[in-house]
Amino acid sequence: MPTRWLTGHETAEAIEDLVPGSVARSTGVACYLKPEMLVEACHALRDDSDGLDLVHLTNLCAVDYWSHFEVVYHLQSFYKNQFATLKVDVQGRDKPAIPSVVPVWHGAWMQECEAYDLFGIVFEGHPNLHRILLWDGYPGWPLRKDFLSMPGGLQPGLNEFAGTARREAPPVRLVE
Amino acid sequence: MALEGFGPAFAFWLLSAITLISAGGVMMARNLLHAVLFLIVTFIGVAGFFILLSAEFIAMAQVVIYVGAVAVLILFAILLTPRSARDNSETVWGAPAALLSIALAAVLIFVIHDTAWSETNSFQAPSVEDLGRALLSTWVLPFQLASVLLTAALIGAIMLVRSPEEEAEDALS
Amino acid sequence: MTSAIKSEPFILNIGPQHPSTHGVFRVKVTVDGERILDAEMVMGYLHRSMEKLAEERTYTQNIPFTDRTDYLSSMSNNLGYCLAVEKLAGIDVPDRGQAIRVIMAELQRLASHCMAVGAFANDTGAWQTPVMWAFREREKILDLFEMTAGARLTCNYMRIGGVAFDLPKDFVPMARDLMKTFPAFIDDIDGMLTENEIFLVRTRGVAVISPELAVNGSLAGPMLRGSGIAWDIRKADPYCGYEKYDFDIPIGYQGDSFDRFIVRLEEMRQSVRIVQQALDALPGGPHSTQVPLALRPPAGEAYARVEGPRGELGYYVVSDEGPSPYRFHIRPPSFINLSVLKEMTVGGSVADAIVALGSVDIVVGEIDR
Amino acid sequence: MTPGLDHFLTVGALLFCLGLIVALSKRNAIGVLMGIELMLNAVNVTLLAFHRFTESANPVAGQTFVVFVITVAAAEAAVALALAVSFYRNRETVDVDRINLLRS
Amino acid sequence: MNLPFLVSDKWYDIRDLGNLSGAILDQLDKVLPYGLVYVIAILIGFIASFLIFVLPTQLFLGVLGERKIIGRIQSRYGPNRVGPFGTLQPIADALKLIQKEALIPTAADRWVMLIAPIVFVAPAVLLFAVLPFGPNMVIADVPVSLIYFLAVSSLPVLGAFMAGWSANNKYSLYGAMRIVAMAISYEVPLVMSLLGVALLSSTLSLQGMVFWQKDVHLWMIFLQPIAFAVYFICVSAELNRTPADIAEAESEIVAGYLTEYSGMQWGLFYGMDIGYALAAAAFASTVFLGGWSMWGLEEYVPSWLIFAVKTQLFYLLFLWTRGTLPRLRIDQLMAFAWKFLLPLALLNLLIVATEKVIWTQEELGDGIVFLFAPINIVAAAVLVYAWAKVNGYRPENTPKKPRMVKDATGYIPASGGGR
Repeated sequence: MPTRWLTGHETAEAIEDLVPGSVARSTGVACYLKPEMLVEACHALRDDSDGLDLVHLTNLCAVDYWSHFEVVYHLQSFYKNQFATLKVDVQGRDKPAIPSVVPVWHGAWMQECEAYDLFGIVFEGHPNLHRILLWDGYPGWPLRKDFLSMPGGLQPGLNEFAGTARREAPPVRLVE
Repeated sequence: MALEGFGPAFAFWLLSAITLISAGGVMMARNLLHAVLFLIVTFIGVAGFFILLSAEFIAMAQVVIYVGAVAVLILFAILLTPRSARDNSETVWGAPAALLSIALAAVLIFVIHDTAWSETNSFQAPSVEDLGRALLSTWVLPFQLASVLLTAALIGAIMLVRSPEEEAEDALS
Repeated sequence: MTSAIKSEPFILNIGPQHPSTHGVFRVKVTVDGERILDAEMVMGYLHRSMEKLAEERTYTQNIPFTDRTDYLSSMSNNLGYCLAVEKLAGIDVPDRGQAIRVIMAELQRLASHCMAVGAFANDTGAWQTPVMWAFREREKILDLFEMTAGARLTCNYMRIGGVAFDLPKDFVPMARDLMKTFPAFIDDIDGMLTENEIFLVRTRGVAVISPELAVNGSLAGPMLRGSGIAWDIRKADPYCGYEKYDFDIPIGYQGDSFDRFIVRLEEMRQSVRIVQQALDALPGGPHSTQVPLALRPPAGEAYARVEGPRGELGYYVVSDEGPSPYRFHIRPPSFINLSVLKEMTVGGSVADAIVALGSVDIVVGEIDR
Repeated sequence: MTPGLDHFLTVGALLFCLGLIVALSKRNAIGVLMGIELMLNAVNVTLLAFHRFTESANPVAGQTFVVFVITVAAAEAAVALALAVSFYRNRETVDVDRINLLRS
Repeated sequence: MNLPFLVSDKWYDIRDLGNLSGAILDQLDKVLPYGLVYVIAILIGFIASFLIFVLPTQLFLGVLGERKIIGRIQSRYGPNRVGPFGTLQPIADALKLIQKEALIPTAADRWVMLIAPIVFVAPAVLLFAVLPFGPNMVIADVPVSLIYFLAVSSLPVLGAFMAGWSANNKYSLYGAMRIVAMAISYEVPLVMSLLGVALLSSTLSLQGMVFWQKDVHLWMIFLQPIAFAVYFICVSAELNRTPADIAEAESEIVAGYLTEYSGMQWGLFYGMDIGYALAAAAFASTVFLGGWSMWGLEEYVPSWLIFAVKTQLFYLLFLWTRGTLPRLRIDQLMAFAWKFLLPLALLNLLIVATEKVIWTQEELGDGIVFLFAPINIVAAAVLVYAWAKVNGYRPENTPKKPRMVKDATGYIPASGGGR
């Protein structure tokens, strides 16, 4: 029996039953949750073994839609063999923030770090949110759509990075 | 009967130099680990003296016990205390101790050279077998006592270094 | 650890250059004597920002990137990405293409598990012998890959809509021969390691992951199955016609390193079974459907996953009807499996930490991407 | 110069005095222990020198005595080092001047 | 039966090179001043043992054998480029190592780090001084050579410790700590196992033990299999060979006390590791395998050849374990030494003492050892198995195969697995 991929509406219905008022909207693909109710809804979803039983946070990633960010949660049930997609809209480009789901799923620990590292989305309540792949002090958030060059049009090198501008001199100078 | 021949004499002076210089090293070394290394050289020099005095078995026992066990134990103890505790400096008692020791050395050397020791001329080196027989016949009581002492020391050492967690574990079970 | 001796806690860097980190990966452990008090992972030394690069290239051009994430199982990576794009664009794959994909994915699992088993034995201290034996067998599989795709490691063989080339003439008999001899190798390793008391005491009860933690920590693959959770994407959500093949899911007992090891060994046996079945039932016909070079899938998103050698290998692709993906995200199993490393290592000794790290079977190219 | 009893005894005495300085003056408990070990070694040298060079009714007695001294030294080293380690664990120091639990 | 060129106690008798050197020394003694001949004798002894034993075995059988044989175990060829069948590979390696810079880190304790290889190497040469190569071929026939061997073989631990501590590297320090701990722990069962051997043969001299085994026509390994096993395990642990190579565990603490060494300093450690293994193998073949005697074969074959072959065969055991076994953890090794090997060695001592008492009190002939041997072998097997059971050896409780399920249905609790 293959996995049943739940539509957003099905998921939204189930979540509304568990935590009323937590769903923002739902589409055919995903169910959009309200950020402030996210942790509560996830807790309920995880512990609801008779309902959807979404115990396993399979995947967590963020998408930049220019106007806003979306954080996507792919959830899996083992006993019921169903798969659901949750989404949360994150507004603001300066300091986007949503609550962290690490208290619910330990597996979100590294993935939230990665999303923070590459998108700059702050997951509030994360025990150790740090830049996991890039180094501390890296300028900018590379996976954002407006990251075309390093801030300030920096040039290649360890402190600099390839920008849109063409380089004049070769990056490595030969020692004579 | 003194030790005749060039070989023993050479060995004696060489061993004396090694032993005393390295013992001085134990005194002078600022780093505790260097002091231990000097101490090991001293032990080996003393073992050399034992061979010179025709006590091969004791010499080997000296190397096995002192170098192989005691020195290694000291090293272990040093490694268990952190870097800050590895300083080998003197307390304020350094100068008085040195004076006292020099005085004692003077007295001892005077006594040694002033006394007419009744030296034997017919020395027969006892074999290991003789030593074993003596330990298990004449000296059997001290031998047993020594073994009891060793056991007691072992148990005492284990009890001393037990950590509070371990004691708690034992109390639970 | 029974070591009762307390000393100053200090920080030990395992990595970035260390024989047992399998690449440039670093674990900062705070140790007290030999006991680990805290472990912190430092990664990113191999970060190439593939997810950003993929946004600039066409869908087909992205396939080589997937080779280079998990460079020990490029076929599985190719497959996962192609499935995601096919799901997005609604492309069907002909039967022969699907069968070839299954054969390749399972051969890749064998090759990758060879490496995993050998490297794990290496970490326990069976220095070089199991790993050399495993490499010997892995070479034979890589020969098959070379014959088919022209490359041994980064095969770049799968295409959207099928596979790049049909199988060469000699492939089927050679693969059959290999599958006849392969179980003997698995039995060799089995006899050498699982019957070895030293190996048992080193791995049994070490780095135990409880089933609750395994589920909550988003683990996947052998890590999840070692904890006794029967979960395999090939069974639960069959792709490429896996429902047609007869195979079992091996699961462990208590989730220690030894369970993960025997699960991997048994998975190799099951993979041999699948390859044999697929070779026997290899259908004719085209190996691929025609897909426009500049593929523009309809706007939307797709998440497709395959059971890679290290676990659930997911690809999340978002399209905006452009020629290149709007967002391309990889769910890297060995990255997410590492999230329980701290729970596995803290309280154990340094030697146990190495065994724990070996039992995760990480590939740094996939962790850092 | 052929070494005789005097020479061995002198070496033993010097070794003993060096050990005495170390044992009396060192700040570190382990250093003090090393001084004691040096003194015990000096005693052993002296004992064996007497054993080798002087008349004795029991010719094995000298060596036997050295065996006992070595045994006691080993036991003493084990206990002393255990004390030092245990003390360090409780008081974070092995400085003999600060080992003053009975004072104050 | 005496062949004309095999006449005992003549200088040209190649079965015993001691005769030759004895003849030379006798001639030299007539012309040289008193005492110098002893120095020359010692030099000849060292040079001879180095030339006929240490050098060829060390270079060609040790290094090459180690690499070739382990290569075959690992299903690869091993060195095969330099010289015929790669036989010159050790020389090439040595040349390469000599060329390399011997780095000393700035934060290291420079002098200790420089001295450490010497402290490590010197005892290895001393070890060979008491090993009997033939009836007259022993450099220093010390009456307590057994204890001499134990004493000298406890010295290299200090060299390794100095190496590990002076480099000021955390991995090195780990290696030093581990090697010190191991040396203390494993010395005890090692000595206990050899005590039984000394007790039965009533001698502390290695040469005496060989003669004893020659006289009773039975090797010690058959009389005391437990002692042999304990010796082998303890010596593996002391020499840092697998399964106890925790002091230089490559996968854990990089290279342990050797981490910061390079060039020929490292080469000395590496080469002398093999040297100690060879010395231990030579010691084992002397004490347990009859040394240079071979049930009368030594009349026709040079005794030193028999000894060398036995040593190499024993050395193969080290290679074999190294090629196949994983590594134990340090606490497991400690527990093994104290809880398993030491009681076994003590039990062995008890058995041997009982037999010795019976033997001497009842005034039985040498033939009685042929009765003791089967008894001891059976007792060894029973004791080892029983003691393992007492210590919790339950192989049947560990399932070696995973559970197999058909469907992906989530968590399945392990019921009745017995774990």
